[in-house]
Amino acid sequence: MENNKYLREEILRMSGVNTSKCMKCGKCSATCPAYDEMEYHPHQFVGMVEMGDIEPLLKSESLYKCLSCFACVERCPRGVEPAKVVEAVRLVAVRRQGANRMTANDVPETIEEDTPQQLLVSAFRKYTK
Amino acid sequence: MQVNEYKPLIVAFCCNWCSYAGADLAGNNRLAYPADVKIIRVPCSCRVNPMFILRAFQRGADGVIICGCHPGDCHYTSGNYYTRRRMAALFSMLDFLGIERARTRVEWVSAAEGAKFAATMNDFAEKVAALGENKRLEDLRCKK
Amino acid sequence: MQKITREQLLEKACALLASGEVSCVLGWGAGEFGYDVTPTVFKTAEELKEGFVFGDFCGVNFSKYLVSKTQKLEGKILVFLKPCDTYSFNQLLTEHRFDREKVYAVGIPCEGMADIAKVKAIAGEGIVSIEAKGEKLLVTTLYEDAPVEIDAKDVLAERCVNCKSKKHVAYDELLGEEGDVLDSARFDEVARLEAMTPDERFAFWQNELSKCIRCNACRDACPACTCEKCVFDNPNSGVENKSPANSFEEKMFHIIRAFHVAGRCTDCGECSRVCPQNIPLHLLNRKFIKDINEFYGEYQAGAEVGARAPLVNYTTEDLEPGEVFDRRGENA
Amino acid sequence: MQRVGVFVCWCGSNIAGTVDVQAVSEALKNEPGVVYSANYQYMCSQAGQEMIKAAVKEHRLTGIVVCSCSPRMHEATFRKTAAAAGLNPYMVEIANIREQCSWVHKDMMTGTEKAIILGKAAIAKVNLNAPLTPGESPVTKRALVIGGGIAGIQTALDIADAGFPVDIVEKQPTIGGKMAQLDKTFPTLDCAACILTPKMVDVAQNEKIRIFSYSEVTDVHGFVGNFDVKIKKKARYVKEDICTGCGACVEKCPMKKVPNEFNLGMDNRHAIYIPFAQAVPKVATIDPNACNMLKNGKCGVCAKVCAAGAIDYKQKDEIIEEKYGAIVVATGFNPISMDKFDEFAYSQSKDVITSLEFERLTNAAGPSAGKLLRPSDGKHPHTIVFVQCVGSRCAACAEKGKEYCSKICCMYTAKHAMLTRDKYPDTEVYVFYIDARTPGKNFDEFYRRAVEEYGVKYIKGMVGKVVPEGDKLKVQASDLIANKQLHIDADLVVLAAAIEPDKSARPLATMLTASMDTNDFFTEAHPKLRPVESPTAGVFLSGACQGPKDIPETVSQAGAAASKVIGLLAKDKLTGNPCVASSNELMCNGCSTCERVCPYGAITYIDKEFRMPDRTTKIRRVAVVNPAVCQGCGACTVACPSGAMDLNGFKNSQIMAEVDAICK
Repeated sequence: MENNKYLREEILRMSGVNTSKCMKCGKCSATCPAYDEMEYHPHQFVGMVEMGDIEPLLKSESLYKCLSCFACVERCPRGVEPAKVVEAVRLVAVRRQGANRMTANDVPETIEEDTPQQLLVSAFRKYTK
Repeated sequence: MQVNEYKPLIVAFCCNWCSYAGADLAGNNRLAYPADVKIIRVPCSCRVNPMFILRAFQRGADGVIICGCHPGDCHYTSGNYYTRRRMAALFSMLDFLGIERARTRVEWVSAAEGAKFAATMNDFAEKVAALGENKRLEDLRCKK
Repeated sequence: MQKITREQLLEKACALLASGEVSCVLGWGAGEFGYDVTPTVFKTAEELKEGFVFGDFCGVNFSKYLVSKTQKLEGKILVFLKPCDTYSFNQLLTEHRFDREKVYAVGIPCEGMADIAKVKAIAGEGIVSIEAKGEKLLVTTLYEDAPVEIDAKDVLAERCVNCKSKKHVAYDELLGEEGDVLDSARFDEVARLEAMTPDERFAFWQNELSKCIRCNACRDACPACTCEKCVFDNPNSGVENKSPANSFEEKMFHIIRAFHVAGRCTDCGECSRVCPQNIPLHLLNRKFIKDINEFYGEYQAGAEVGARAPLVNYTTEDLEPGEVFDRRGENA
Repeated sequence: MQRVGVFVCWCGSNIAGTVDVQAVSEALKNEPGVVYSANYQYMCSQAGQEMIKAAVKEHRLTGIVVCSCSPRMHEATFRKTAAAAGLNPYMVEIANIREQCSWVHKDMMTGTEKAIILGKAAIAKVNLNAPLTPGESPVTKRALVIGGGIAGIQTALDIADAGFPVDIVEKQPTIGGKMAQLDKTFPTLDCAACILTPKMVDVAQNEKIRIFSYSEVTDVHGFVGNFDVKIKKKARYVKEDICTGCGACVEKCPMKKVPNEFNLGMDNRHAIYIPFAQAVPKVATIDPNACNMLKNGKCGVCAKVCAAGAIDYKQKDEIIEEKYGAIVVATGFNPISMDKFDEFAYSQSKDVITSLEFERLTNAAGPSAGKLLRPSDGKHPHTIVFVQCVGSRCAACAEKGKEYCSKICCMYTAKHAMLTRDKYPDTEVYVFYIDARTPGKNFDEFYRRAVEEYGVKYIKGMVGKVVPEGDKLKVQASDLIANKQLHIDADLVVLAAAIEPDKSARPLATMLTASMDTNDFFTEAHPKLRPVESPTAGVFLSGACQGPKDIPETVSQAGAAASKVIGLLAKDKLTGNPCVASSNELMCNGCSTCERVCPYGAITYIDKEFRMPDRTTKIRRVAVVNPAVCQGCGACTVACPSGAMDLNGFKNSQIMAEVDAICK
C-alpha cells in the first residue's frame, strides 16, 4: 500500500494531472479511438491511479495501445488530461523494466503502408525515450 | 501568590453578526477562556482599522485578534474579504518590521462556533503568553 | 547623461506657450546650486529662458503638483513627465485628483537621475558646480583644485538603479523615443530583509526609523498622499501626532503611511529621495507591492486609469492572513 | 461632558455569582463622566427599567451604561427604556459582563476585574456617543418587475394582489418567457401553455399591472423606496392600444422568410408578426430589419389591410420615466451556445438539436405541429440519443461551458425521453448521463418511471463524438457500467445544453449596483436567510437570474420576492439604521476608494463649492453617503486614507476610546 501511494504520487507528479478532478463521466473513453484495443480504458486509468490501483495498469498491454491522439485531453469537461496519465504510467513501466518494450530499430518492421503519420509520431514518442 | 505570573493582555475585535455571537455562545455553554481576552464589538471585521490594532499595541496590548464571519458568510456580503486582504498585508508588514507574528491573528468564527471561539482564544492567549510582553510596539509613556 | 536636452524642452515649452495651447509650464527651476532643483511655474518664455533647467538632478515627480496647480491656475498647464512619473499621473487620475483637461502632458525620456548624496560621498562636500559630460559628471568643489570626474552610473539614485519602466503610460505628446517596461531587481533588497531573522529585521528598522525627525517630507512629496487633510493631522483620527516622541510613534507613522498608499503606490521613490535622513522608506512601500504581487497577482498602480487597487478588491479564493507566514520559512 | 449613569445587573446569580457587582458599581463610580452608579438584581425587569428611568430624571443623565448580558440580548430593551425616559436611544452602551465574563471565568477576582474593565470601555465609548436619529424616507408605492417570464409574471400578480401597482418590463414583444416555449412540465406532465397562458391573461386583465413589452430598462437611479427608472419602449410600428391582434396584417405580409425566434429558427415568420397565438399583449410587431417598408419604403401592405388603422411606420422609440419603491429582477436564463462543441456536430447536422429545440419540435404549436420529425428530412426518428451535461459541470474551459450544474436538465431529459417513448413506442431512446440528479418532490419517481415503465435506456457514460454519416448520426459513447464503448446509429441527437443568465443581466446589475457572481448570476443578500433579496436594498431576485431553477422553485421564489416587496411597499416611510457611514466633506478627497468597497452602492460623489480661507472658492469632488442605502458595515471607513469617512455609532474615536480603556 505504501508503495502504491508512492507510485501514485510519482505518476501524478510526472503527468502533472490532478486525478481527483475527474467526475467519472467517461467522455474520455467515449471519445477514445483505441478503445476496443485496450483492456483498461482511459477513464479506468484515471480512476485506478486515483485509487492507487496501479499494478494492473503496469502489467497491461493497454499502455501501448494508447495512440496519444489526445482526443480525451481535448474533450474532458474537467480538464483532467487522461492521456498524460497513461503516458506517465507507461513511463513508470518502462523505467521499472529497465528497458524499452521495443527498440527504435524494431519500429520500421511493424509499419504498414497505410499507417497514419500520427501513429508514427506517437510511436517514436513512446519507443525511443 | 500569583503576583509574578505574567498575564498577556489581548484585544479581540469581533464582528457583531458572527464572532460576537460566537463569543456569546461560548458564554452560554460556559466554555472558559482567559480573562485577559477583552472583546470589542464592531459591526463587521472590515470596520477594524489598522490604526486600532497599532493603538492597542501602543497602549500595552500583547496580542490582537480579529474575528469575523467565515468568508462567504459575511452579513454585508463582502466585508470579511476586504478584512482578509487588509490584514494579510498589514500582518506581513508587521512581520517585516520584526514584530512577532504570533501577536496578530485573524480567525473566522461563526455564530454557531462557541467552542471554536473559546479554543481559539485559549490557543492565542497561550501563544502570546509564550512570547512575553510586547516590547517592540509599546509606547512607554502609556505604561502605568 | 540625459538624452533629451534642456534646449529641446525649452523649445517645446515656448512653442506651446506661444500657440496658446498652454498658459503656463510646470518645470524644474534653478535653485541655489546646480543640484538643487525647485519645482517652478513658468508663465512666459522669458521666465523659462532664465530659470528653467534640466539635467541629472531633475528627479522631481510633478504629478502631485498638478492637484493643487490645476485648482489654482487658469488655463492648461504644460507638464513634463518622466516614464515613472506617468504612473503617478494615472493613479491620480484614477482617484479623480485633478482635471485631465487642464493638463498638457509631455512625456520625456529619462536615463536615470543622480543622487546628490552619492555624489557627495565620492566628491566630498562643498560642491560648487556639476557638469555633465557624456557618461561622466565633472564635480567642482571648494576644496579640490581640479574637478572630480565621476561615472554617472555610480551615482544613480536607488530608484533609477532599479528602474521599473522606461515606458510612458500617459501623455499628450512624447519627446524622444519610447522605452519598455523593464525587469528590475527592485525587490531584491526587500527579499534580503525578509531572509533575516525577526530580531535582525527589528534591529534594522529600529535603527532606520529612529532617524526619523517627522519632517513629513515623505508624505508631502508622495504623489499618493494627496489627502485634503492627513489622518495624522486629524484630531478625531486617534493617531494625530506631530513629532516622533518615541520609537512607537516613528513606527506607527511609517506603517500607517505605507498602508494608506498600499495598492496605490506606483513605486516612484519620491519618499526616499526627499528624506533628509536617508531612511529607505521605499522599502516599506515595496514590501507591500511585493506582497500584493505575490498574494493577489502582479499589479502596477497607475498602469491604467480606473484600475481597481488590490486592497479595495477581493476574490473569494484569497489566501488567509495566517497563510501569509506559512508560505515563508521561519525567518524569511 | 456626558452625565453617565452606570447600571450593573446581577442577573440573579448569573453575573453576581462570579462578579462582585457591588465592587463593579463602586469602581465605575469614579470614571470620567459618571455621575451615578448602581446595581440591581434584574436590570431588564420592569423594576430595573423603572430604576433607570428614575435615575435619568433625577441625575439628568445624558448617557447610560448597562453592565449586563450580551447587547444582542437586551440592547434593544434598554434603548427603549432610554427613549421612554426622554433620552436618545443611541446614548446607551452595554458592557457584556455575562456571556463574555461571568459565564466564562471561574473565580470572583478575575471576573470582577474584567467586568470593571469592560464597564470602563463602555463608559469611554458612551462619553463619545452622540444622539442619532434614524433617517426617514418615503416609499413610492409601485413596483417594477424586470422580465416577463413565469418568475416576473408570478411576482407581479402577487404584488398586484396585495393592492400595489406593478409594471412589468419585457424585452420581447410578449410576456411568457421560456415557459411559453415549453411543451409539458415535469414531473406532472401538465401542458405548459395550459398553466401559463391563464396567468398571462390574468396579468393583462389586472388593472394594477402595466406591461411594457418590447421594452428595456435603460437607467436606474435612486435607492430603496425611491428609484427613478427610465424605460425604453422600442418602436414596434404598431399602435398598441389600437391593434386588435386579428392577424390580418401577418397573413398578408409578403416578407415570409424571417427565422422565427420563438421556434428557435426552426421555421419562418413574417416581417410583421405576433410571436404566438396566446401572446400578451396580443399585438403585432414589425421587425425593422426585415420589413421592406421600413427598409426602403416599398410595400405598406399591412397598413392597407389593417382595419383598425394601427400601423404606424413613423413610430419612434419612447422613453418612459417612472418612480418605483422596489425593483424585482426576473431576467431569467438562456441555453448556452453550442458552437464550441464540435464533437457533437451541432453546427454540422440539423438533426443534432438542443433540448429547447426538442421542446418546440414536440409542441403542438411548434414548427412540426407537435409531430416529432427530424428537422433535416421531416422523417420520423427511430433512434434518439439524449446527451446530458453538455456544457454543465465543465471546468476545463470557461469559454466552452459552465462549472455549475444546470439543475433542470436531468428532469426535462427524463420528461423528453418518457414522452417520446409514450407517443412513439417504436423509438429507441438512449440517455447518456453522468449522474441522474433528481432531488425534488416526485422527481426520482418520475425518472424511475421513465426507465422502468417506458423503457428508456439510461446509460451511465458520456457521448464522445457524433459524426453525421448519410442520413444517420454515428454516436460513439462509453457505457461505464458494462465497460464498453458503444456505437449507435441515431436519427436524432438531443443535447441538454447548460443554461446561463440572460446577457442583459450584467449591464442591468451595473445599473442597479446589485452584485453578481462570476457566472453572472445575481448574488443574494444572504445565501440561506435572505435568498430573494439582493444585497442592494430595494432590489429583489426572482427566478433563474439568481441561479438555475425549475418552474416550481421559480414560482415559489417569485412569491417570496413578492412578499418581500409587499412588506416594503406596505410601509409609508422607511426608517433606516442610524449607524451608517458619513463623510466629513472638509477632509474628503473624492478619490473614489470608498465607493469601490461599498457593497451597496451607497456612496456617490458630488462636485461641491467650498469657500477657502483666502476667500476664494474651490470646487471639489466629495463623497456623499445615502443613509437609506448604507447598511453600516464600515468597509469604507478603513478604505478612506484621510479618515474623512466615519461610521456613526462605531466612530474611530469611539473604538479608539474602547481600546484605550481596555489597555489601560
